[in-house]
Amino acid sequence: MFELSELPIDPIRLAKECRNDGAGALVTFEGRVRISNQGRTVIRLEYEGASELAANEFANIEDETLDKYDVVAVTCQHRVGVLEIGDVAVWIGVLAAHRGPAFEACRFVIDELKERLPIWKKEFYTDGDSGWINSA
Amino acid sequence: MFELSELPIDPIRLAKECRNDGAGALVTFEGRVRISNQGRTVIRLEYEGASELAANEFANIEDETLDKYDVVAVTCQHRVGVLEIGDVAVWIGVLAAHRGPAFEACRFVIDELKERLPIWKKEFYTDGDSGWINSA
Amino acid sequence: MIHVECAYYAMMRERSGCASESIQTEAKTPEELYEEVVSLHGFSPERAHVKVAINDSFATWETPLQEGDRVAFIPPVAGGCDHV
Amino acid sequence: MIHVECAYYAMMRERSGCASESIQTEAKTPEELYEEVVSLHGFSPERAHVKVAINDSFATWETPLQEGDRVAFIPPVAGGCDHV
Repeated sequence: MFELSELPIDPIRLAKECRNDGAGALVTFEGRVRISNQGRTVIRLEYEGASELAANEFANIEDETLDKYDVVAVTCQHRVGVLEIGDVAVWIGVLAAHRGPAFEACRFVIDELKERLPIWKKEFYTDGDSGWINSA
Repeated sequence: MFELSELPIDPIRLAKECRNDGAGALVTFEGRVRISNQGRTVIRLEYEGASELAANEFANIEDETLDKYDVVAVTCQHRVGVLEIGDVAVWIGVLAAHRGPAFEACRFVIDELKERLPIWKKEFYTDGDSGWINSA
Repeated sequence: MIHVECAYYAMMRERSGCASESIQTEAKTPEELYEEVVSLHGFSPERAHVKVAINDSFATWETPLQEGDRVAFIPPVAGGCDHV
Repeated sequence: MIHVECAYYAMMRERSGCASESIQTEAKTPEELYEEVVSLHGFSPERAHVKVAINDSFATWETPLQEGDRVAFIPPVAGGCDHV
Protein backbone atom coordinates (compact mmCIF):
# COMPACT_ATOMS: atom_id res chain seq x y z
CA MET A 1 0.00 0.00 0.00
CA PHE A 2 1.34 3.44 -0.94
CA GLU A 3 0.03 6.91 -0.25
CA LEU A 4 1.46 10.27 -1.24
CA SER A 5 -0.48 12.73 0.83
CA GLU A 6 -0.55 16.27 2.17
CA LEU A 7 -2.15 14.92 5.36
CA PRO A 8 -0.05 14.19 8.43
CA ILE A 9 1.15 10.62 8.68
CA ASP A 10 -0.79 8.55 11.19
CA PRO A 11 1.48 5.68 12.24
CA ILE A 12 -1.25 4.10 14.37
CA ARG A 13 -3.65 3.76 11.48
CA LEU A 14 -0.88 2.51 9.22
CA ALA A 15 0.37 0.00 11.80
CA LYS A 16 -3.18 -1.29 12.30
CA GLU A 17 -3.56 -1.82 8.57
CA CYS A 18 -0.36 -3.90 8.71
CA ARG A 19 -2.12 -6.61 10.65
CA ASN A 20 -2.12 -10.35 10.14
CA ASP A 21 -2.65 -13.07 12.74
CA GLY A 22 0.26 -15.09 11.41
CA ALA A 23 2.70 -12.20 11.44
CA GLY A 24 4.60 -11.56 14.63
CA ALA A 25 7.03 -8.85 13.57
CA LEU A 26 6.42 -5.30 12.41
CA VAL A 27 9.46 -3.15 11.66
CA THR A 28 8.78 0.48 10.88
CA PHE A 29 10.91 3.36 9.69
CA GLU A 30 9.91 6.96 10.29
CA GLY A 31 11.90 9.67 8.56
CA ARG A 32 11.50 13.04 10.21
CA VAL A 33 12.49 16.55 9.20
CA ARG A 34 15.76 17.47 10.91
CA ILE A 35 16.62 20.93 12.13
CA SER A 36 19.92 21.10 10.31
CA ASN A 37 21.33 19.83 7.08
CA GLN A 38 24.99 20.15 6.17
CA GLY A 39 25.46 22.80 8.83
CA ARG A 40 22.54 25.06 7.84
CA THR A 41 19.50 25.55 10.03
CA VAL A 42 16.26 24.54 8.37
CA ILE A 43 12.97 26.21 9.27
CA ARG A 44 10.67 24.24 7.02
CA LEU A 45 10.58 22.11 3.92
CA GLU A 46 8.37 21.65 0.94
CA TYR A 47 8.05 18.26 -0.66
CA GLU A 48 6.78 17.83 -4.19
CA GLY A 49 5.98 14.49 -5.78
CA ALA A 50 5.01 13.06 -9.16
CA SER A 51 2.03 11.16 -7.77
CA GLU A 52 1.16 8.55 -10.38
CA LEU A 53 4.75 7.79 -11.25
CA ALA A 54 5.61 7.51 -7.55
CA ALA A 55 2.74 5.09 -6.96
CA ASN A 56 3.81 2.97 -9.94
CA GLU A 57 7.45 2.95 -8.89
CA PHE A 58 6.53 2.10 -5.30
CA ALA A 59 4.52 -0.85 -6.63
CA ASN A 60 7.73 -2.01 -8.35
CA ILE A 61 9.71 -1.66 -5.10
CA GLU A 62 6.95 -3.52 -3.23
CA ASP A 63 7.01 -6.40 -5.75
CA GLU A 64 10.80 -6.64 -5.56
CA THR A 65 10.61 -6.67 -1.75
CA LEU A 66 8.00 -9.43 -1.64
CA ASP A 67 10.09 -11.47 -4.10
CA LYS A 68 13.32 -10.98 -2.22
CA TYR A 69 12.27 -11.28 1.43
CA ASP A 70 9.89 -13.53 3.36
CA VAL A 71 7.49 -10.77 4.38
CA VAL A 72 3.72 -10.45 4.43
CA ALA A 73 3.08 -6.79 3.61
CA VAL A 74 4.80 -3.50 2.87
CA THR A 75 3.14 -0.16 3.55
CA CYS A 76 4.41 3.33 2.85
CA GLN A 77 3.11 6.83 3.24
CA HIS A 78 5.08 9.84 2.06
CA ARG A 79 4.17 13.45 2.76
CA VAL A 80 4.08 16.21 0.21
CA GLY A 81 3.55 19.90 0.86
CA VAL A 82 4.91 21.99 3.71
CA LEU A 83 6.57 20.21 6.65
CA GLU A 84 7.96 21.60 9.87
CA ILE A 85 10.88 20.33 11.98
CA GLY A 86 10.03 16.98 13.59
CA ASP A 87 7.21 16.19 11.16
CA VAL A 88 7.24 12.68 9.77
CA ALA A 89 8.08 12.89 6.06
CA VAL A 90 7.96 9.18 5.32
CA TRP A 91 6.65 6.10 7.12
CA ILE A 92 7.40 2.54 6.07
CA GLY A 93 6.05 -0.57 7.74
CA VAL A 94 7.05 -4.14 6.96
CA LEU A 95 5.14 -7.03 8.44
CA ALA A 96 6.57 -10.54 8.58
CA ALA A 97 6.35 -13.78 10.51
CA HIS A 98 9.93 -13.33 11.72
CA ARG A 99 12.01 -10.34 12.62
CA GLY A 100 15.06 -10.97 10.43
CA PRO A 101 13.31 -10.50 7.08
CA ALA A 102 11.23 -7.64 8.53
CA PHE A 103 14.38 -5.64 9.41
CA GLU A 104 16.14 -6.44 6.13
CA ALA A 105 13.14 -5.67 3.95
CA CYS A 106 12.36 -2.39 5.72
CA ARG A 107 15.94 -1.24 5.17
CA PHE A 108 15.74 -2.30 1.52
CA VAL A 109 12.51 -0.36 0.99
CA ILE A 110 13.80 2.94 2.43
CA ASP A 111 17.08 2.63 0.49
CA GLU A 112 15.28 1.98 -2.81
CA LEU A 113 12.63 4.59 -2.15
CA LYS A 114 15.20 7.33 -1.59
CA GLU A 115 16.92 6.46 -4.87
CA ARG A 116 13.88 5.87 -7.00
CA LEU A 117 10.73 7.72 -5.93
CA PRO A 118 10.14 10.97 -7.84
CA ILE A 119 9.88 13.21 -4.79
CA TRP A 120 11.73 16.49 -4.37
CA LYS A 121 12.49 18.54 -1.33
CA LYS A 122 13.04 22.26 -1.04
CA GLU A 123 14.65 23.48 2.16
CA PHE A 124 14.09 26.94 3.61
CA TYR A 125 16.88 28.21 5.89
CA THR A 126 17.01 30.74 8.71
CA ASP A 127 19.16 33.02 6.52
CA GLY A 128 16.25 33.43 4.07
CA ASP A 129 17.82 31.24 1.42
CA SER A 130 16.20 28.12 0.00
CA GLY A 131 17.11 25.33 -2.34
CA TRP A 132 16.10 22.07 -3.94
CA ILE A 133 18.08 19.27 -2.36
CA ASN A 134 20.24 17.01 -4.53
CA SER A 135 19.25 18.88 -7.60
CA ALA A 136 21.64 20.25 -10.14
CA MET B 1 13.49 4.20 28.87
CA PHE B 2 12.04 0.85 29.84
CA GLU B 3 8.58 -0.14 31.00
CA LEU B 4 7.23 -3.54 31.96
CA SER B 5 3.50 -3.05 32.09
CA GLU B 6 0.15 -4.78 32.11
CA LEU B 7 -1.26 -1.88 30.10
CA PRO B 8 -1.58 -2.09 26.33
CA ILE B 9 1.38 -0.69 24.43
CA ASP B 10 0.71 2.72 22.92
CA PRO B 11 3.15 3.10 20.01
CA ILE B 12 2.03 6.68 19.34
CA ARG B 13 2.91 7.85 22.83
CA LEU B 14 6.18 5.93 22.76
CA ALA B 15 7.12 7.28 19.33
CA LYS B 16 6.36 10.83 20.49
CA GLU B 17 8.62 10.40 23.50
CA CYS B 18 11.38 9.37 21.05
CA ARG B 19 11.70 12.90 19.75
CA ASN B 20 14.71 15.06 19.09
CA ASP B 21 15.03 17.87 16.54
CA GLY B 22 18.41 16.59 15.39
CA ALA B 23 17.26 13.03 14.88
CA GLY B 24 15.82 12.15 11.51
CA ALA B 25 15.37 8.39 11.78
CA LEU B 26 13.15 6.32 14.04
CA VAL B 27 13.21 2.56 13.58
CA THR B 28 10.71 0.60 15.60
CA PHE B 29 10.09 -3.06 16.21
CA GLU B 30 6.72 -4.39 17.31
CA GLY B 31 6.48 -8.01 18.38
CA ARG B 32 2.95 -9.35 18.27
CA VAL B 33 1.32 -12.50 19.53
CA ARG B 34 1.02 -14.97 16.68
CA ILE B 35 -1.84 -17.38 16.22
CA SER B 36 0.32 -20.45 15.92
CA ASN B 37 3.59 -21.65 17.30
CA GLN B 38 5.29 -24.81 16.10
CA GLY B 39 2.07 -26.00 14.54
CA ARG B 40 -0.22 -25.52 17.55
CA THR B 41 -2.99 -22.96 17.65
CA VAL B 42 -2.61 -20.45 20.42
CA ILE B 43 -5.65 -18.80 22.01
CA ARG B 44 -3.88 -16.55 24.48
CA LEU B 45 -0.62 -16.05 26.32
CA GLU B 46 0.44 -15.00 29.74
CA TYR B 47 3.70 -13.13 30.20
CA GLU B 48 5.42 -12.94 33.55
CA GLY B 49 8.44 -10.76 34.28
CA ALA B 50 10.95 -10.14 37.05
CA SER B 51 10.38 -6.38 37.05
CA GLU B 52 13.39 -4.88 38.82
CA LEU B 53 15.86 -7.29 37.32
CA ALA B 54 14.38 -6.70 33.85
CA ALA B 55 14.69 -2.94 34.27
CA ASN B 56 18.31 -3.26 35.40
CA GLU B 57 19.20 -5.62 32.59
CA PHE B 58 17.49 -3.39 30.03
CA ALA B 59 19.59 -0.49 31.32
CA ASN B 60 22.67 -2.61 30.58
CA ILE B 61 21.43 -3.35 27.05
CA GLU B 62 20.67 0.35 26.55
CA ASP B 63 24.19 1.36 27.66
CA GLU B 64 25.76 -1.23 25.36
CA THR B 65 23.62 0.02 22.47
CA LEU B 66 24.54 3.67 23.01
CA ASP B 67 28.22 2.69 23.22
CA LYS B 68 28.13 0.56 20.10
CA TYR B 69 25.91 2.57 17.73
CA ASP B 70 25.56 6.25 16.87
CA VAL B 71 22.01 6.60 18.19
CA VAL B 72 20.23 9.18 20.31
CA ALA B 73 17.75 7.16 22.35
CA VAL B 74 16.41 3.66 22.93
CA THR B 75 12.92 3.03 24.27
CA CYS B 76 11.25 -0.26 25.13
CA GLN B 77 7.95 -1.35 26.55
CA HIS B 78 7.18 -4.99 27.27
CA ARG B 79 3.78 -6.32 28.24
CA VAL B 80 3.14 -8.71 31.09
CA GLY B 81 -0.14 -10.41 31.95
CA VAL B 82 -2.69 -11.88 29.57
CA LEU B 83 -2.35 -11.15 25.85
CA GLU B 84 -4.58 -12.10 22.94
CA ILE B 85 -3.64 -12.87 19.32
CA GLY B 86 -2.42 -9.73 17.56
CA ASP B 87 -1.63 -7.84 20.77
CA VAL B 88 1.73 -6.09 20.84
CA ALA B 89 3.94 -7.91 23.36
CA VAL B 90 7.02 -5.75 22.94
CA TRP B 91 7.78 -2.39 21.35
CA ILE B 92 11.27 -1.04 20.73
CA GLY B 93 12.10 2.35 19.28
CA VAL B 94 15.55 3.58 18.31
CA LEU B 95 16.09 7.20 17.37
CA ALA B 96 19.17 8.35 15.46
CA ALA B 97 20.39 11.06 13.15
CA HIS B 98 20.85 8.51 10.35
CA ARG B 99 18.98 5.40 9.37
CA GLY B 100 21.87 2.93 9.22
CA PRO B 101 22.66 2.96 12.95
CA ALA B 102 18.93 3.14 13.78
CA PHE B 103 18.25 -0.15 11.93
CA GLU B 104 21.34 -1.89 13.31
CA ALA B 105 20.76 -0.79 16.89
CA CYS B 106 17.07 -1.74 16.86
CA ARG B 107 17.96 -5.23 15.66
CA PHE B 108 20.66 -5.48 18.33
CA VAL B 109 18.23 -4.46 21.08
CA ILE B 110 15.55 -7.02 20.20
CA ASP B 111 18.17 -9.79 19.84
CA GLU B 112 19.73 -9.02 23.24
CA LEU B 113 16.39 -8.51 24.91
CA LYS B 114 15.11 -11.91 23.84
CA GLU B 115 18.22 -13.58 25.24
CA ARG B 116 18.60 -11.60 28.42
CA LEU B 117 15.39 -10.13 29.82
CA PRO B 118 13.81 -12.23 32.59
CA ILE B 119 10.40 -12.55 30.97
CA TRP B 120 8.49 -15.82 30.59
CA LYS B 121 5.63 -16.76 28.39
CA LYS B 122 2.94 -19.37 28.93
CA GLU B 123 0.94 -20.39 25.89
CA PHE B 124 -2.63 -21.68 26.06
CA TYR B 125 -3.72 -23.85 23.12
CA THR B 126 -7.07 -24.67 21.56
CA ASP B 127 -6.69 -28.28 22.75
CA GLY B 128 -6.81 -27.10 26.38
CA ASP B 129 -3.11 -27.68 26.98
CA SER B 130 -0.68 -24.99 28.06
CA GLY B 131 3.02 -24.63 28.61
CA TRP B 132 5.89 -22.32 29.46
CA ILE B 133 7.88 -21.59 26.32
CA ASN B 134 11.59 -22.40 26.19
CA SER B 135 11.53 -23.72 29.69
CA ALA B 136 12.91 -27.03 30.74
CA MET C 1 4.96 16.04 -35.98
CA ILE C 2 3.29 14.81 -32.78
CA HIS C 3 1.77 16.42 -29.71
CA VAL C 4 3.12 15.41 -26.32
CA GLU C 5 2.40 16.64 -22.82
CA CYS C 6 5.59 17.56 -20.94
CA ALA C 7 5.54 17.54 -17.13
CA TYR C 8 8.06 19.46 -15.02
CA TYR C 9 8.81 19.18 -11.33
CA ALA C 10 10.76 20.99 -8.65
CA MET C 11 13.42 23.37 -10.07
CA MET C 12 12.32 22.54 -13.62
CA ARG C 13 8.73 23.51 -12.77
CA GLU C 14 9.95 26.76 -11.21
CA ARG C 15 12.27 27.51 -14.13
CA SER C 16 9.65 26.89 -16.82
CA GLY C 17 6.89 28.50 -14.78
CA CYS C 18 4.54 25.62 -15.51
CA ALA C 19 3.84 22.13 -14.17
CA SER C 20 3.07 20.86 -17.64
CA GLU C 21 2.66 22.05 -21.18
CA SER C 22 1.58 20.67 -24.52
CA ILE C 23 4.37 20.63 -27.09
CA GLN C 24 4.22 20.03 -30.83
CA THR C 25 7.48 18.36 -31.75
CA GLU C 26 9.55 16.60 -34.40
CA ALA C 27 11.35 14.72 -31.60
CA LYS C 28 11.30 10.96 -32.05
CA THR C 29 12.57 10.12 -28.54
CA PRO C 30 12.66 11.67 -25.06
CA GLU C 31 16.36 12.33 -25.67
CA GLU C 32 15.55 14.65 -28.58
CA LEU C 33 12.61 16.14 -26.70
CA TYR C 34 14.81 16.96 -23.70
CA GLU C 35 17.21 18.94 -25.94
CA GLU C 36 14.21 20.87 -27.20
CA VAL C 37 12.83 21.75 -23.74
CA VAL C 38 16.32 22.65 -22.50
CA SER C 39 16.63 25.18 -25.36
CA LEU C 40 13.12 26.41 -24.65
CA HIS C 41 13.42 26.87 -20.87
CA GLY C 42 17.15 26.83 -20.09
CA PHE C 43 16.92 23.87 -17.68
CA SER C 44 20.25 23.33 -15.96
CA PRO C 45 20.35 19.58 -15.11
CA GLU C 46 22.45 17.61 -17.57
CA ARG C 47 20.58 14.73 -19.12
CA ALA C 48 22.91 12.25 -17.39
CA HIS C 49 21.34 13.31 -14.08
CA VAL C 50 17.77 13.28 -15.30
CA LYS C 51 15.40 10.34 -15.74
CA VAL C 52 12.41 10.19 -18.01
CA ALA C 53 8.96 8.72 -17.48
CA ILE C 54 6.41 8.12 -20.19
CA ASN C 55 2.76 7.80 -19.17
CA ASP C 56 3.68 7.46 -15.48
CA SER C 57 6.31 4.74 -15.81
CA PHE C 58 10.05 5.18 -16.05
CA ALA C 59 11.30 4.69 -19.61
CA THR C 60 14.55 4.77 -21.54
CA TRP C 61 15.70 7.87 -23.40
CA GLU C 62 15.44 5.93 -26.67
CA THR C 63 11.78 4.89 -26.36
CA PRO C 64 9.90 6.02 -29.51
CA LEU C 65 7.46 8.80 -28.65
CA GLN C 66 3.82 8.39 -29.56
CA GLU C 67 1.13 10.99 -30.23
CA GLY C 68 -0.40 12.05 -26.91
CA ASP C 69 2.36 10.66 -24.67
CA ARG C 70 2.77 12.27 -21.29
CA VAL C 71 6.52 12.76 -20.83
CA ALA C 72 7.90 13.67 -17.41
CA PHE C 73 11.49 14.78 -16.90
CA ILE C 74 12.67 13.72 -13.46
CA PRO C 75 15.55 15.74 -12.01
CA PRO C 76 17.61 14.19 -9.18
CA VAL C 77 15.29 13.13 -6.35
CA ALA C 78 15.49 13.58 -2.60
CA GLY C 79 12.94 11.03 -1.52
CA GLY C 80 12.50 10.12 2.08
CA CYS C 81 13.96 12.51 4.56
CA ASP C 82 17.04 14.40 5.12
CA HIS C 83 20.20 12.33 4.90
CA VAL C 84 18.84 9.68 7.20
CA MET D 1 23.42 -19.65 58.99
CA ILE D 2 21.91 -16.74 57.03
CA HIS D 3 18.44 -15.75 55.90
CA VAL D 4 17.86 -15.12 52.22
CA GLU D 5 14.75 -14.34 50.22
CA CYS D 6 14.33 -16.71 47.26
CA ALA D 7 12.24 -15.56 44.29
CA TYR D 8 10.67 -17.98 41.81
CA TYR D 9 9.17 -17.29 38.43
CA ALA D 10 7.14 -19.08 35.79
CA MET D 11 7.24 -22.89 36.12
CA MET D 12 9.34 -22.60 39.27
CA ARG D 13 6.74 -20.32 40.86
CA GLU D 14 3.99 -22.76 39.90
CA ARG D 15 5.95 -25.76 41.13
CA SER D 16 6.84 -24.23 44.51
CA GLY D 17 3.43 -22.63 44.89
CA CYS D 18 5.00 -19.31 45.91
CA ALA D 19 6.56 -16.28 44.23
CA SER D 20 9.11 -15.94 47.02
CA GLU D 21 10.00 -17.38 50.36
CA SER D 22 12.41 -16.71 53.17
CA ILE D 23 14.97 -19.47 53.64
CA GLN D 24 17.40 -20.05 56.49
CA THR D 25 20.42 -21.70 54.95
CA GLU D 26 24.00 -22.88 55.39
CA ALA D 27 24.55 -22.25 51.66
CA LYS D 28 27.54 -20.03 50.95
CA THR D 29 26.74 -19.46 47.28
CA PRO D 30 23.72 -19.47 44.93
CA GLU D 31 25.08 -22.76 43.58
CA GLU D 32 24.62 -24.44 46.97
CA LEU D 33 21.32 -22.65 47.54
CA TYR D 34 19.95 -23.91 44.22
CA GLU D 35 20.69 -27.52 45.22
CA GLU D 36 18.75 -26.86 48.40
CA VAL D 37 15.66 -25.41 46.72
CA VAL D 38 15.74 -28.16 44.06
CA SER D 39 15.54 -30.76 46.86
CA LEU D 40 12.85 -28.74 48.58
CA HIS D 41 10.56 -28.15 45.59
CA GLY D 42 11.67 -30.63 42.94
CA PHE D 43 12.42 -27.96 40.32
CA SER D 44 13.18 -29.57 36.97
CA PRO D 45 15.52 -27.11 35.17
CA GLU D 46 19.15 -28.16 35.40
CA ARG D 47 21.38 -25.47 36.82
CA ALA D 48 23.20 -25.16 33.47
CA HIS D 49 19.98 -23.71 32.03
CA VAL D 50 19.23 -21.40 34.92
CA LYS D 51 20.70 -17.98 35.72
CA VAL D 52 20.85 -16.35 39.09
CA ALA D 53 20.27 -12.76 40.16
CA ILE D 54 21.18 -11.29 43.51
CA ASN D 55 19.40 -8.13 44.61
CA ASP D 56 18.01 -7.52 41.12
CA SER D 57 21.24 -7.88 39.15
CA PHE D 58 22.53 -10.97 37.40
CA ALA D 59 25.35 -12.60 39.38
CA THR D 60 27.64 -15.62 39.14
CA TRP D 61 26.84 -18.89 40.85
CA GLU D 62 29.94 -18.46 43.04
CA THR D 63 29.07 -15.04 44.48
CA PRO D 64 29.22 -15.25 48.31
CA LEU D 65 25.73 -14.93 49.77
CA GLN D 66 25.08 -12.24 52.39
CA GLU D 67 22.46 -12.07 55.10
CA GLY D 68 19.25 -10.63 53.66
CA ASP D 69 20.14 -11.16 49.99
CA ARG D 70 17.28 -11.49 47.55
CA VAL D 71 18.15 -14.40 45.28
CA ALA D 72 16.17 -14.99 42.11
CA PHE D 73 16.52 -18.15 40.05
CA ILE D 74 15.90 -17.39 36.41
CA PRO D 75 14.77 -20.33 34.28
CA PRO D 76 15.17 -20.07 30.47
CA VAL D 77 13.48 -16.93 29.22
CA ALA D 78 11.19 -16.25 26.31
CA GLY D 79 11.46 -12.49 26.10
CA GLY D 80 9.95 -10.59 23.25
CA CYS D 81 7.42 -12.41 21.24
CA ASP D 82 6.96 -15.66 19.63
CA HIS D 83 9.84 -16.78 17.43
CA VAL D 84 9.99 -13.47 15.64
